[in-house]
Amino acid sequence: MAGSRYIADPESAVTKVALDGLAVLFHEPSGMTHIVASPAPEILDALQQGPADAAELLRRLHARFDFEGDEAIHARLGELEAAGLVRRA
Amino acid sequence: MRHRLALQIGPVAFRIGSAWRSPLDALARLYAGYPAPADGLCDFTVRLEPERPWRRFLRPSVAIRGDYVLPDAAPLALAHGLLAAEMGMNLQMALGQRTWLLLHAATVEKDGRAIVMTGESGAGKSTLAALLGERGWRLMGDEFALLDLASGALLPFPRAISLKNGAIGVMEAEAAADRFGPRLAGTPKGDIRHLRPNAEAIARMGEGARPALILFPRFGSAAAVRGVGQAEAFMRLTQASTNYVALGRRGFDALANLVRGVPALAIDYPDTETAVGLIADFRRELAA
Amino acid sequence: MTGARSLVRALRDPGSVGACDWNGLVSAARAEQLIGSLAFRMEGRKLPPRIEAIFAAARRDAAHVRTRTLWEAEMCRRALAPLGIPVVLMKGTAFHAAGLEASLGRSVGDLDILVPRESLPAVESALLDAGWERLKQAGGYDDVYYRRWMHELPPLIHKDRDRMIDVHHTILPLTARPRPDAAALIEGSVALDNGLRVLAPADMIVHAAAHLFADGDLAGGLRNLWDIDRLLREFDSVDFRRTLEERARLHQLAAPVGRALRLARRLYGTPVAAGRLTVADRLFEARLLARNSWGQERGKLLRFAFYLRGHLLRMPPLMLARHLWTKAAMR
Amino acid sequence: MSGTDDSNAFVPSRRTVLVLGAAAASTVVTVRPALAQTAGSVLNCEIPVPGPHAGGSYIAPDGSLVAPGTPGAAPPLARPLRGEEVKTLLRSGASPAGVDPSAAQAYANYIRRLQAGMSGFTCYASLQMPR
Repeated sequence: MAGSRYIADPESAVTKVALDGLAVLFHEPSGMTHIVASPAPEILDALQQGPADAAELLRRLHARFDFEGDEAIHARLGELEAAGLVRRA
Repeated sequence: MRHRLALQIGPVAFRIGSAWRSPLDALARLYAGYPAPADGLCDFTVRLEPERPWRRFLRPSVAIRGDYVLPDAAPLALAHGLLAAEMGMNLQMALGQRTWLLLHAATVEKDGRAIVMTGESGAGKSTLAALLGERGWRLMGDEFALLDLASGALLPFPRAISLKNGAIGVMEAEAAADRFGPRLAGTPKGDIRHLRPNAEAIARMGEGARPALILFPRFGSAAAVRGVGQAEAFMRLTQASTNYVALGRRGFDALANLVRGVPALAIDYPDTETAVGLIADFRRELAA
Repeated sequence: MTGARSLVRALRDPGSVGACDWNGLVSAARAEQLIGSLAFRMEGRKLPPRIEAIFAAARRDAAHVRTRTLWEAEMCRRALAPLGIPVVLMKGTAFHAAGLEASLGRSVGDLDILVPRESLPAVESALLDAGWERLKQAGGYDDVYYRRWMHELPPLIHKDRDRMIDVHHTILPLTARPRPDAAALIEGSVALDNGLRVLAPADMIVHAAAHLFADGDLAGGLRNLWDIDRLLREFDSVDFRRTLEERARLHQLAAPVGRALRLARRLYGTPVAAGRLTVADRLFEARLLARNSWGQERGKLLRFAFYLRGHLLRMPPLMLARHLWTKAAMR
Repeated sequence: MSGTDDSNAFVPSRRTVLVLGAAAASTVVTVRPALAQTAGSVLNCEIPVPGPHAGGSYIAPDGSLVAPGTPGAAPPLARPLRGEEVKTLLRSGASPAGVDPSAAQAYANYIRRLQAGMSGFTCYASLQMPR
């Protein structure tokens, strides 16, 4: 897993509507709607700075947020990848 | 096809063809007073036909077909041909409707404000809408609500109301006998009797209304009301819509606007009278 | 005029549709999965409001179909990218991905791809890892039959997106008499911007003709013939006609391609040089037009004959008998 | 991303706590085409177990298809199940008339694994109830 770099679609490809604590995303390339809970929106935002592997992504997130349990990043990226919201570089 | 009938219901026109006469006779009686489609042009075609050629005569069974069909559909007995015609029209809407966002919901309106009631089959929305339709509300539809993607208004789709089992008696006490279809005993969904909406509902079937409240009713428990968050309402309405995904971005925008602009409540109710009372309260609060 | 006949006329010459049986035209077009194509042909014409609304909705729906189709191809690309093999999109997906005229309003069901035969095991396991699942029981009769005799893997379906993928290694079953040159199909394929590939134009037409006339029972054939008409018009040139002839011969599919040209010209007025209709062509024509203005299939006997023919094309009679016997015993 | 919330504004002075290892299963739910609520109004349905695509296969306890005669697996059902029977089976595990109760779970699991495009899926979808 280490070394895989992930890319998110640009901001223009996703319309986001915040609805009580959750985000509802309309993803233009797929025409699909995803309802996402934290930390998915934060991860997608962090990837807007450019492609990143898991370690780099964690660095970006730690710069903004307090959290523990870094290893869960792989499960979160897996979900986003399966939904087509991130892809491997 | 041997027998045919065209019906205009709200903004949608259907052409129904049948291998037998009886289902269309029953349909024509049930929809007495509805206008004919302009120039005979129709949005959808429904066909009631024998599953195999000999099944037109031998133990006749009605297969529901048309422009759009589903696999897994089992035929109905000819005695239930009216139900087959109704299901055939529902099927075309569920699979083929791409002009409006289709919500599996009953809608009633008063003073231009509409209440949308959605929930699984058996939640009692049909009965509730039928009863409200006799108690000073305008029935816009008991099965499908049509949300206009551009304006956010709801359009009426006042089909005959499909009453099941216990609801049949409730409504027989409310509405004139000549508005009912035949009692269909022992269908796969139990006993069914159709009720034609009242004259006002038919006369105003071209007139939309603004959504004012989204209700998720559930029949069978003690009366309770709770607020439903926007995200939950959004998710539940996508699951109540057969064409949300196919409408793409326009569906997303329309639904997001709906849940952000209109409050949503889940209500449990032990009997229909209680629900009618709750809804009268909501209306007073909305008006206030 | 029957439903299918009026549909063919409307597609061929949209201006000819007057105060015709609109209801019958719409039903036939929906039944033949040509409502989207018809809607684009009718764009900009003065139509009764209800009919215009039906076509407008069909055009919007077509946009959704395109998005969904290209997305499925993209997810497949992501799953197979690590293998570094050529992945050739086929049929409707290819028309959309390459932005061809034939994609206007074209409905697409499954995703069809062509890969080198030796890569099949790697492709299958990469797809299974990426969320596709088997539809048929591994090692069952159908599964074994597919792997041994068919030109594709047993179909897989994606667990979240509910869409099927057919992974081909050639364009006809191995039991069929013609032996298309699969290596040449891949060799001649054209790369798209995203790295996926599509067949070369002539091979696209050869494949469409093979699919229509050398495989299957002609159900939905009017749409496949419409694809062929659109492709021929888009690619037409003196050079192209020669290339098409050569490729048809190379893939041992000159006969189906010839029939496709004759029938496309006959039904859709495709501007190609093609011989006179044969007696057999007329049977094909009747089969293609066997639908009335309620969208019902007509010509039961004719359809059954073509159903049998479809099976016979796929396998020799003795093998067919054994196949049908086994299938019947499983019911 | 466009939108009205401000979660993408970096504000270093006010740090938020992020729960990365969400206890709940998934942080992404995708909206799928729904027939669930509506299909009850549009069809009177049946589910063949297994569907014609898998004719003859046996059903393992987890609902997967296995070769005929596999020990511990249930044989194909002689007749398709009606919508109401499936509803009862999925809700209470009660086996329909004429169906071996010890195999009911295998059949129920087979139905739960149905997907779009497979015979019986639309019927199954119509019987699923949210909440």
